[in-house]
Amino acid sequence: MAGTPEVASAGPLLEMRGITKRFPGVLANDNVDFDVRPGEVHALFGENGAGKSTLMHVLYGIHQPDRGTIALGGRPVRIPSPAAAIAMGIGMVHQHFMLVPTLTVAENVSLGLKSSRGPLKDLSRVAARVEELSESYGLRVHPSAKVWQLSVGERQRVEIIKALYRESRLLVLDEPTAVLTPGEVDELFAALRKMASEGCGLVFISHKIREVLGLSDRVTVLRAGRRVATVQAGEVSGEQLAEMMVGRHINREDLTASAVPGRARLSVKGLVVRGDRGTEAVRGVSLEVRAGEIVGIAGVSGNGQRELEEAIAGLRPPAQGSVLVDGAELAGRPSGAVRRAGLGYVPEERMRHGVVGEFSVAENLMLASSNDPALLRRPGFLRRRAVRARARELVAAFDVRTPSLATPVRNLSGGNIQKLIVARELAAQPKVFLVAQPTRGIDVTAARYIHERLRAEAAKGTAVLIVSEDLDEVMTVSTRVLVMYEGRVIGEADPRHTTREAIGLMMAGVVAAGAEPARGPGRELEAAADAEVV
Amino acid sequence: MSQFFTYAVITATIASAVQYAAPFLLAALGETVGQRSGVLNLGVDGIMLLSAFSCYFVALRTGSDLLGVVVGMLTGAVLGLLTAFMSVTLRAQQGISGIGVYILGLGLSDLLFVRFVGTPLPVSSLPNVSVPGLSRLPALGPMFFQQNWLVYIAFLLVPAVAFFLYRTTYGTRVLAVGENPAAADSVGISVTRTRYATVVFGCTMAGLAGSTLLLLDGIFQENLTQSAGFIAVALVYFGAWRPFGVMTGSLLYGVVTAVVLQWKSLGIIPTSAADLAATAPAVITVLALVVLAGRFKQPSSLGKAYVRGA
Amino acid sequence: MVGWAVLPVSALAALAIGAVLILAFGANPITGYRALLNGAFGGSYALASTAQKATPLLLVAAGTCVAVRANVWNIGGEGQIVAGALASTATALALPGLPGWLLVPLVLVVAAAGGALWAGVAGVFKAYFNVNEILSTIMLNLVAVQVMNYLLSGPMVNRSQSFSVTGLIPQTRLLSSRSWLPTLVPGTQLNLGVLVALAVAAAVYVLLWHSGFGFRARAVGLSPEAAAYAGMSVRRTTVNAMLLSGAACGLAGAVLVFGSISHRMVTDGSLTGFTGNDGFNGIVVALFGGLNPAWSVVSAFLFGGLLVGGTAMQGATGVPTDLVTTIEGLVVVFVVSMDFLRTGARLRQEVTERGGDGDLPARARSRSLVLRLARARV
Amino acid sequence: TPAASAAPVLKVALVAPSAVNDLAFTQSMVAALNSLKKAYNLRVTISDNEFVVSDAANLIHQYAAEHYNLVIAHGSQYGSILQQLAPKFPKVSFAWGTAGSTFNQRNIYAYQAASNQGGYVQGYMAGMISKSHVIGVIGPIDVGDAQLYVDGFKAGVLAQDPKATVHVSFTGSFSDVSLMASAAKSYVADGADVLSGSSQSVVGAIGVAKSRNAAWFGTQWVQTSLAPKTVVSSQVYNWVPVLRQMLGRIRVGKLGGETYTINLANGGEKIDFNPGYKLPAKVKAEADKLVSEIAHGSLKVPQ
Ligand SMILES: Nc1ncnc2c1ncn2[C@@H]1O[C@H](COP(=O)(O)OP(=O)(O)OP(=O)(O)O)[C@@H](O)[C@H]1O
Ligand SMILES: Nc1ncnc2c1ncn2[C@@H]1O[C@H](COP(=O)(O)OP(=O)(O)OP(=O)(O)O)[C@@H](O)[C@H]1O
Ligand SMILES: [Mg+2]
Ligand SMILES: [Mg+2]
Repeated sequence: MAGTPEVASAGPLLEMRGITKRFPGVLANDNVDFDVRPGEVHALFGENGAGKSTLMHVLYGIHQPDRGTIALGGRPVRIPSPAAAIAMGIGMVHQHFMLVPTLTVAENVSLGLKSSRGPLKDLSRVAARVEELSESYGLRVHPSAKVWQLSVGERQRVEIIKALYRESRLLVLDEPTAVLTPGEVDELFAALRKMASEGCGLVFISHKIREVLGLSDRVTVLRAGRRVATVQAGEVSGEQLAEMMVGRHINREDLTASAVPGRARLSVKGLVVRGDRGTEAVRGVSLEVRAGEIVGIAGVSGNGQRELEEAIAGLRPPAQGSVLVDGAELAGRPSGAVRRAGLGYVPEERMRHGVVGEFSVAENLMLASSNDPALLRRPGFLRRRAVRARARELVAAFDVRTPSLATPVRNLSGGNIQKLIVARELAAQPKVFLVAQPTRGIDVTAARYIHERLRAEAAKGTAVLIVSEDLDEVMTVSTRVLVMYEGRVIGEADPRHTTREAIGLMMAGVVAAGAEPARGPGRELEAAADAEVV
Repeated sequence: MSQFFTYAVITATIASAVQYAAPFLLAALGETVGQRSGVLNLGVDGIMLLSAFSCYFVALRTGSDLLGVVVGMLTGAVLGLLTAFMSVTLRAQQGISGIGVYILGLGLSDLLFVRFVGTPLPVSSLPNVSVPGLSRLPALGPMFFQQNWLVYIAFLLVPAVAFFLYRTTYGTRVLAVGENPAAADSVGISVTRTRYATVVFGCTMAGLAGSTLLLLDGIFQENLTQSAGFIAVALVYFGAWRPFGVMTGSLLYGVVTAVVLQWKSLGIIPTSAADLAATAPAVITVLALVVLAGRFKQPSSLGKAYVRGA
Repeated sequence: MVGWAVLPVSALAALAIGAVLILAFGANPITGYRALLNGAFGGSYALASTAQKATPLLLVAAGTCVAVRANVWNIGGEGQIVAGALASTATALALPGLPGWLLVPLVLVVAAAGGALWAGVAGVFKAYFNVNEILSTIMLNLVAVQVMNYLLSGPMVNRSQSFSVTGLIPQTRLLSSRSWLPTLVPGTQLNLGVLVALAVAAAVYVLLWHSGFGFRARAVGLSPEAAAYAGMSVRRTTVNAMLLSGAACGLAGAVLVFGSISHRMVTDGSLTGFTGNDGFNGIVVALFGGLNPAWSVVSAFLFGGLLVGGTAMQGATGVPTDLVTTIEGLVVVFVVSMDFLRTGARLRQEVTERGGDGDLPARARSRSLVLRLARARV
Repeated sequence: TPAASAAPVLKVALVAPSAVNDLAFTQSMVAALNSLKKAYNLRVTISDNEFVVSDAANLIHQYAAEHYNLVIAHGSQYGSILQQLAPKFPKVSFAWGTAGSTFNQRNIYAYQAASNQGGYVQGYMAGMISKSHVIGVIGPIDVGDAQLYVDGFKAGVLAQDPKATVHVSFTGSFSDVSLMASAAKSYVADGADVLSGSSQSVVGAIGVAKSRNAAWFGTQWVQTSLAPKTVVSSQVYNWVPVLRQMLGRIRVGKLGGETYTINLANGGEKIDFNPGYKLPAKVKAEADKLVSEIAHGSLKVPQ
């Protein structure tokens, strides 16, 4: 590693002073100071849109700061491009993996670097070095494996090895743990600590207070682009961090009162679904959601949740098994039929699947009802007045903040788009309501609102099934939690009598012997933890 | 000669099949590299037409095939810059911009022909070069080793392009840009420069293809290519973006074309059925696509402009 | 607003380059363009010819609007024109006895069906076998021309050709006068076809922005994923869009036969010999019309004039009509390129609107000429 | 002659499928018109490359509407257009060819070329100079003067050498140069050392003959300039006699109803020998003999 004594001894490894970055309309970073010392882990903490990624993009040469200076090892530098950043020994593990799925690990690791054999690839040499690194840092990967074959955790490791291979002295990790199992998180942290111990400086971005406090030496909190504080991790509590982050006291969202479940409205039996690559992603899932229930499916992404959703919603024909809505068999029916049978569905990827960005608010609100007799006069012509009327109602009823009904949804905020989708889906008065990642990347108030809607819907006797990677959300909203692991439901728990640790274990594939009631200490931390989502 | 009839016909048919395949192969190889980097260039046919004309014009005036080919390739390269500018820098919708270049080439090539040549004088079409030794092999010799030099180049380029894509670091960069431009960008590979390079290469090849097509008949005419450029693009899909796959496709297309044309002119196919027989190459290509298209995944960023900071 | 400025500016730029080319022919651009304008719009006869030339262009353009709005690139207008022409001609040959009020509508319907069928093949290939439609439609063009040559020299040929010295000219019998499209303005070629084209354009407009199907088509065109999640059948919509698009092109084929002077189908062995490249010109017309059937009417008339006037210009200055094709190509190139003026602005704005995170690819796709011109109507 | 130039101007329009300089069908008519300009005080307007039939139709209609005295539709595919238009413009004289019918209309002239005569002569020569006894002849579409030429040529070869192989094919297109070229190639590949062909799409085939040093016989126009060492001779169309008759009648108000034929007898067709080609004297002598026999009717060329 490049933890050369000369650098280690020199003051801060990185010094960013008065960084200001303005995007048209947004002040993403406002006069931010930030520094990293050799051998330390410095966490960046803040709400969605606080400016964490932007600050790091500035450091990595993706964006140029409008004002402010950057110094590396005491020397002031300009960083015009990622290439330059790499050359200066800066590495970055992005929020979204920057890997080429069709290439091998070794090819990805050495991508863009000079080869010892000139124009020819020298993969054997690269592979050897990768073996070495994964050996010494305990990051297990096969150099010759194609990246698309790797699990999310393994891809994460490849990203780190990429940085190590490039001998970065300063490594930035943007939300690296969002997609890892607790076990994988531990391995990752071990590797990071080792790097730090070798004099490398690390920047760690996360929404998870526990990890921030657990891993880092110092924490810098950003809010709305400004630096709120930089504190020693040892000297703050979770609550304090949470409050710094949102700038006011958080009172917890109260847990769902246990509803008296009615008859089963959705029942899935022995469902087997193939993933995009033909492998079995869902391996025999059976579950039941009763009227009035909110069932939450917890699990690390990539364990078959998406395939399960899509199979239920009629977007992916299952290989085996059945899906019944109020007793009607829907397995293998097209999505249109499934909807007509009474399924409401909020997809995971809002912009891509939930709405047509170029369409107006009104058009998006009728997206699923282009055959609805109420909106059509024979033969199939739209009754625009009816369309607008319905849109107006929904926008009001669900408090969708939009300039007008004709505004392209592209221009709405994430929270409002989500509200629009929920409105559209509930307008059809579904018998079963399937919601994926209800509040991912959505601000506090909107998230609250959506959670309340879910509860209200359940109270009306709808069967609600939510799928979320956010354990805290699942535990806050659901009356019953199922945990998915490697395509199976490996455990069930009552959120009011289970610790998140217990469920975390299940998410890692360790089946807990009966969920023990959790009262008293430990709850406090959770209170703070809830603040991350709510 | 009638006892040699079938033998003569077969060898001659295969030989001309190989020859027919050459221009398609050249254009398709170029398009393959471009598409592997994520750029869909539908202007190939227009580029081939303009290069064919410039090659013809130069060959006619200087009497030098070689010079004609060079100028033809230069024409391709220049149009490549235009194409890259539209698709990469201006992020134009690649489907439409391609059609634009096609129509431009279609009109301009004939306009220039009428203006600067007029009377359609033939330039001596390419002489065949026998490969020492090999050309004297029975059957194989006359089929494969008594072709003109452009044909040899076309087929030698297949392993060359494969080697470039799969064995060199530059090739890996091209593949990376085509599959995940953001990732390539994040390790300091310039998506823009990579795509400019591949597109200009692709169009230069289209230029070479146009020149080859021209020199095979030794004469230019309006719409000389008759959609050969589009067929070349189809062959890229047919070959699943792999050089040898593309070669297989081109050969298949060449063989079918040759069989139809030769057997028609030798009266083996009756005139009444000739027109229907002439549909065979297109029909077979489409059906091949139907069978193959589902099987392979195209480069993930194909046809999509890249925007940094995403 | 930058948006609409793009079209006139592109046109002017293209004409400017055209002027240079005219100079290259030692002719005077002013004279050339004056001759062009005169031949296209000077006097009722010219206007009628322009309108007549615009008819198939408008039909193809209307079809292109439907297809491209649904994100299907139908480049097979040429083939579909031929398919429609052959189908309707065969019908007219088979049923010469029918009364005009029945025969004319019949041949039009059959032509639409023929074109739809030809395009539908590509539609099904795309929807169910994932075959790139640009390529399949081009291939089907190549097939169509051979089928035409076969039918016109074989099964459909006029066997009683007293007039030909030897052999048979590859052309059909003179079609029953009951099947002819009635002329609107005596002494000109302007016929019922124009009204049919306008009706089709209007229908396409209504269909796209006032019907459930059109709604689905646009949704699928803008975001297949979202459409699928909303319960639409993307495949079905794709095929439907292709069928409609082909039907419009098929009608163009009928217009070329039953609205022609010779009132029969003739081939010189080439595709263009029959279609006059209308299958491609129609696409240019649609693009220039912002993929909006209403604007396509204007655009079709302009390009119709360009084509008719081009011949007049050739007469006056000796500049070949290829100049017109060249100008068309330039127009397309300029339109897509200048599109960037808006794209760039839009892009920066958008990324601001909602974080660098997440779904930019979706929006990157939505950044094409086509999609930007797709304005929300409800 | 002063008399002629004093005579009123005759407006003549020519609509042709290929280029004025195609060294074939169109050029033969253009040359004839130009040579008569003075004598008949013609004002000639030419639209070439009008292979799109519907566009040609509109042009012909337009010229008629502009009261041209004579509108020549130079292509058999244009016949149906005249059949429709002539009745609408009784004061305009129309002409079309190559074809044999005026549709019994009094303002349509038809003209054709007995190209089988020159074809026969050249075929006979081909038979004499061929060493491989394999000969190929290619046409565009099997109709009109193209078909006549091909038939005559084949008959000529077989008359000279009954055992010779004569490959005959039609490309199916008047314009497709590369189709004709590839036909020529396959004949050369099959041993042909003499080639011939008809229509404006022969240039590619001539190129093939040139580079594979086979001999070429041209028709419709002098094609020597295309390949000075390859072209043996060309049957040249000279439409002057036909035009003279038409124009003369138009002057006296007779606008049609006649069919004219150019042939070796009336000088409308002649064999143009390429001085640059070393043709054995006896072959040339034989050719001249045939020409005069056919001209005097002592030899009937099979149709
Ligand atoms: N969910 C769908 N996805 C795609 N195409 C559809 C869908 N439903 C109907 N269509 C097509 O739309 C056309 C109209 O018929 P359909 O019965 O679907 O709706 P309609 O109410 O009768 O009329 P409209 O389609 O205008 O709503 C038909 O071509 C049909 O194939
Ligand atoms: N490329 C960009 N163009 C315009 N605005 C941007 C861009 N990237 C980020 N922004 C805006 O800057 C602000 C900060 O975004 P940033 O991604 O840094 O937040 P973050 O702290 O990383 O949020 P998250 O926790 O969700 O990752 C947001 O308002 C975002 O909308
Ligand atoms: Mg971020
Ligand atoms: Mg984030």
